[in-house]
Amino acid sequence: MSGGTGESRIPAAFESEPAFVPYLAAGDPTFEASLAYVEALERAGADVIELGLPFSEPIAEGPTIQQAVVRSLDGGMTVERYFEFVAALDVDVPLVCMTYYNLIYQYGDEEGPEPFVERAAAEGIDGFVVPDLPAEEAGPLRAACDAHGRDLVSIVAPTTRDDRLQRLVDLSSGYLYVQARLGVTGARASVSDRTTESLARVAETGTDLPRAVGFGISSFEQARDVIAAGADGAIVGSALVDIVAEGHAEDRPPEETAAELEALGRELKEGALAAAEPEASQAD
Amino acid sequence: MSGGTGESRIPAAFESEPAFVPYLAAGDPTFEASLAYVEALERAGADVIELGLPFSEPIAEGPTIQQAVVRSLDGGMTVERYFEFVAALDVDVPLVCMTYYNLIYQYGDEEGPEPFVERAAAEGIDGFVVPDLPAEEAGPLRAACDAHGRDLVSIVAPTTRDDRLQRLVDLSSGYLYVQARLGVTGARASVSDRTTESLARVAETGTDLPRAVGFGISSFEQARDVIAAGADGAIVGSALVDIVAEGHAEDRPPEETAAELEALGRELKEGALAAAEPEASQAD
Amino acid sequence: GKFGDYGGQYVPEALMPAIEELTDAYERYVLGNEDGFMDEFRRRIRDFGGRPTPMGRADQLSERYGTEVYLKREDLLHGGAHKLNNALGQCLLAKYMGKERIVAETGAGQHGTATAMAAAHLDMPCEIYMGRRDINRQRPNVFRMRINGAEVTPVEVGRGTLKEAINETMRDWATTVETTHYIIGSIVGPHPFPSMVRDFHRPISAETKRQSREAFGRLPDAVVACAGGGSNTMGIFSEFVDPRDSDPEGVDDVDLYAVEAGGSTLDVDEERGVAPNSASLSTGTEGVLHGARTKVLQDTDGQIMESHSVSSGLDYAGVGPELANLVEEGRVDAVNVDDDAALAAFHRLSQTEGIIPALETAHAVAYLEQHDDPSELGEYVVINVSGRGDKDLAAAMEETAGRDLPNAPEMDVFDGEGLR
Amino acid sequence: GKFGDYGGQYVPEALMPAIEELTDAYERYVLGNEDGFMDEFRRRIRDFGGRPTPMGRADQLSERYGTEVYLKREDLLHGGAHKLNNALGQCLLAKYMGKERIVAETGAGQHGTATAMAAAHLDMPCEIYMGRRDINRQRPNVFRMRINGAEVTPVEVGRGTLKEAINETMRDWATTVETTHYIIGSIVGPHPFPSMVRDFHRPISAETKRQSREAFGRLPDAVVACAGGGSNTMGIFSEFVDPRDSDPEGVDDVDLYAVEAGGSTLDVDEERGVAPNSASLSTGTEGVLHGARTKVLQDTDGQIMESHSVSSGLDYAGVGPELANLVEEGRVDAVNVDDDAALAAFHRLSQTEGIIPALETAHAVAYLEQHDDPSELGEYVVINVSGRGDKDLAAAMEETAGRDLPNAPEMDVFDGEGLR
Repeated sequence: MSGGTGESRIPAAFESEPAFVPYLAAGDPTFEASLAYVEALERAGADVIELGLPFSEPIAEGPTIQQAVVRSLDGGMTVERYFEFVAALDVDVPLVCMTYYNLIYQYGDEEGPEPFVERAAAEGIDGFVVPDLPAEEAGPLRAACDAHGRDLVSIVAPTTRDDRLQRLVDLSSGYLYVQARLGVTGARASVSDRTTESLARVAETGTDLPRAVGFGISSFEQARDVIAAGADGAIVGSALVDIVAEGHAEDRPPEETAAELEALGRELKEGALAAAEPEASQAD
Repeated sequence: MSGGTGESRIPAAFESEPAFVPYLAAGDPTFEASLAYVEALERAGADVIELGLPFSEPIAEGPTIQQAVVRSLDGGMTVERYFEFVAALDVDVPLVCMTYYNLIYQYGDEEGPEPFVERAAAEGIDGFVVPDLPAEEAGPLRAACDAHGRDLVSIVAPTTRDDRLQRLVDLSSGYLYVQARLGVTGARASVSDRTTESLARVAETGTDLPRAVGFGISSFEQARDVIAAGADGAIVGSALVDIVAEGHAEDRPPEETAAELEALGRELKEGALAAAEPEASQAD
Repeated sequence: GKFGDYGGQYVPEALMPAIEELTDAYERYVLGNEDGFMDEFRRRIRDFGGRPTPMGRADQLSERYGTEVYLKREDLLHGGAHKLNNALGQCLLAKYMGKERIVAETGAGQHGTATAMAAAHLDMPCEIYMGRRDINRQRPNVFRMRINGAEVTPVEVGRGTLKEAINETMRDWATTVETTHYIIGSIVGPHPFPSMVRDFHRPISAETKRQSREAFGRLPDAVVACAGGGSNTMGIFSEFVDPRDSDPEGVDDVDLYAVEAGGSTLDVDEERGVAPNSASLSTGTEGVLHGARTKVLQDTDGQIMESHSVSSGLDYAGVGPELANLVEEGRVDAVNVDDDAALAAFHRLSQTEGIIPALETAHAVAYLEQHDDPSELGEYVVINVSGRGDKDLAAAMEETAGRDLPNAPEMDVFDGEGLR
Repeated sequence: GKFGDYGGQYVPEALMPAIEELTDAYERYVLGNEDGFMDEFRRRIRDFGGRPTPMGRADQLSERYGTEVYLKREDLLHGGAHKLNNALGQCLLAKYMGKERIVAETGAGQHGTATAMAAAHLDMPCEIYMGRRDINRQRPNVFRMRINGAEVTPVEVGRGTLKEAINETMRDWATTVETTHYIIGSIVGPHPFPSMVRDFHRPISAETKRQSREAFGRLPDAVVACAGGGSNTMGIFSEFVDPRDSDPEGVDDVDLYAVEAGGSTLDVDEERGVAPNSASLSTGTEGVLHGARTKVLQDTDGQIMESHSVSSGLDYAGVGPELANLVEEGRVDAVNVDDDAALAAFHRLSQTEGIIPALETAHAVAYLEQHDDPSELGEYVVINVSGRGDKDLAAAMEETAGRDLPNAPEMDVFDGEGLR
């Protein structure tokens, strides 16, 4: 594990080319297999990895990720084990901890999020996405991130009006997580018009934060299309978790599942890159 | 059948000696068997026979007689069949029709009890006992009985206060049915103090109507005791119906059941007579 | 004790002294408010029972029928039906009379549960007779009675239904009459029961008058109530036929509709002695049943017929003598709706007004749908919602499943199991 | 939106605009009575819901405890519990906001049935999410919702209980938020829900004040209510902690007791992450759950524990943030009684007062029995009878059968069959 307590490495990850940002729940379905899966995604070309710390009440997740959370918790995942997991990971890309606020809030002896951020930073976490923490409640976590040189990634929803959008832009660092459509996480067939509209609205704020689009991306074409629509990265969760779930259900060897993850990861990364090539985006 | 439209033969039945007044439900369990049972009771020494005309809602009956009513109705008993039954009976003692008021009230084309009484008189019925017809509602039936020379027997209950008692005495003819205790029909082990008290209260009215005691009499001793207490007759229902019910349940030949009825009837009649012999009543 | 030719006291002599005593108590305590009896009754039916019950406009039914439909909400009375008015009143009266014990019969269990509640509230021992078959069919109501501390005595004879339970309760009363009061559950039985039960339900009517004047400034044009024995019916009709409150003006102009259970058909199977309906006002004949002369479903001999209704609370071969007389006098219109119409109305009221009615009540609601032109009933129509339908859920869904009702909800949400 | 350190809005960004819109609507319509919203709410909760509910003296409990015990009868509200206050209020608010559809989650089904009733009454399409396991355990409530015309959507994931249903409803709302209102069923969730739900239940408290003055000339010395999420609790407490009516005098002298479900024990199985109770006020720690910071049953990591109570309506790992704050401030006493005590109280109230309470309510009743000297609570004690127990009959009898309760009724009246 190459992280540490320096500055977040996230901004650099979006500089050179369209980013592929995969999500997996840490420890799904076991500690060891999950390490192999995350490492496979780095090999596939991941630029940033969102690493879920499972919470018992995942109110913003669809059934796919909810089941991943259950598998991970059933496999013995705890906050301490999560940090051990991060420490044990052999990847070089930036890591974003995706979890719910209560786990951050409860950690350590002091009140508030600072102890969690400090520990996470020490283990190599570069930033945080917290789905149940809107701008209204994010002050303490933002302060802790600042104190430890970490990024706080906010989610921009299709329903986010302009006044809220500006507030989120002001609050965030690292990148903006642009929610492709209403609903919860989960793979879908096509990319909605609202994605294009959301990206345009973010652009109008004048922010230079990278925008990564998530919710429903599962294929080369979708990854290509969101980049073509103006995104700087494609976030993919449920489509990858589906592979983990299937491997678990079918009792496949972890290396087989890892290979599948790597293959889909490559396809998605190529989709993201394809949009950057002028011919590909014109042909669409 | 030796009845007819002359005067009621009931008063004469109590003149010579303590009377034995058995009850059976007509048609229980079949028309033919029931004829034989009634006739067996006459052979046993019955002085008056109370012949039940089954009604679907026998609110004053205990379970024993209620079941007899069900058997008789299931066997096809109707008001018309009842009259045929009375006509077919080969007995010489007076017959009292015991039934509920609705059957009396509904009979014939005209309103009121008169058509029923007329027909019953024609077939040989001497009187009526109607458990759901208190003095308050008995006017029309009393008038019809008068018109056709029939008796209306009233029930005197342990709860009947003196003012009501006088009214019942005034209303009744043939005999008074003195209810031995509170409750409904059904065989019991002993004769209550209230029987003695009721008989005394009836005596105080100065009436010369015979008093027959019913409710719970089932043995020689009980028949003897009620007569000794001042009654002019002992009414026995459930103890006899029990024999019919048992014969039916055990599928015995009717003649066997008839013989049992006759045997118990003789015992009861002897009990009634025993009280009249000075030694027996002193010995008690 | 008579209503025209109807009513009377056709009971065994042994009970007559108790009936006389009760008549005396009714006159002194209920009619005369002796010892403040009625004051206490009014206080307890308010604080314990929840009177007054509201009356509210049925927005969607009003639109559907082109007339202003109001619902008088007896379903909100404690226990879930109007029954408590009477059970509490009689239980309190028994206490004033010095009785030590309560008995009652119950069929579907509604009167039994109301009686058990009232007896617990007033700390009176209570025994409820119930047919074995009914006990096994109406388990939740048996639970309720037992939980309220009542004895529930199974009646094993016969078919094990209401009729046998009535006989058994009569037997108990005939034995224990000196210390025990028998709470009859409807406006049936010998005098004074029909009058007394009506009077305990009279607040329904008095409130309806007052609430009508508050809601739309005058009395309604029509009042519609279901009729089995008829206690909710006379409860809401009484102040319109025999006003005792301070403002009797205009009561004669209010049309009154008693909606009977038409069952599957109004025809009678004389051969089997079965009436596949409970429409004794519409199709019955004069007879004597359970202590009173009234309209009765009976064969030509006078044997009482088995009645039928999808609603167990209407499934009775007789009807209150006062109601029989009011129909004969033309003051009340006896109408009826069949099982299908009642079930459809059960679903309609549930879906459009958010009130799941008792199947009894559904008959009253169905009458508007059955009417060719409900607006002819007048500008303001009040329906008596006599009880709630929680007790009928399983029965209603089972009955619904076997019929082709356009508004029946699907129950496919369940996981391949039966309806219960 | 905060109650001391508690409360807040911990929800996904996608929902925040809807939350802001709802906050605005709450302030305008509920607090400001814009367009006569509150007038219509008051009219409908009166005519449709049955407000005011009565408050009556519990004669036998008063004697037992040597203090005057009064019962506030929310069990008489339409639907059988206080729940309708909130369901009707929010459904009406959704209508004023121009929403076209209602969603709600339900565990035992009480909030779902109240919501289905309110939605039918106001002609709003309604979808209720309910865990598969709960659906199969709570069939009568599923019937009621379907009969009222609501869609009931089984949630198949996880244990198939309330927690999964909440997640699924959140998902629906996150997808349909522009046209749909999510009716949360207690004083939990993000602002403005805790304040808004409390305000729709506020009539309980206002009536209790008025009825106390009518019944005994002053405010009570103590008010006792059960607390799960806490909606009936804050409903009856609100006018004593934050009086808005015209007569606030003396409210500070009224002691307030929130009775939590002690379950089988207050100890927590940290290893298994299970709390065999639902006493989050008594034993929980500060945390963030379902949109608000409050007292939560959680392990040291912050994972939410499985809670337990014999009463499914109290079986929740959190509690309303306002109540958490009032306990912290010392204004409300958090106490608790265990499953056994609650079941004994269920039978006691049924037998002595003729009121079968919900198992939730039984906890409030049990507190007096658990108290060393109930007369120390003061001269006048009001218990909030938050709901009726009809929904709990089978559960209560099953739970009773496995325990040694001195006042449990025998159920030998049944004919050799099981309890259901």
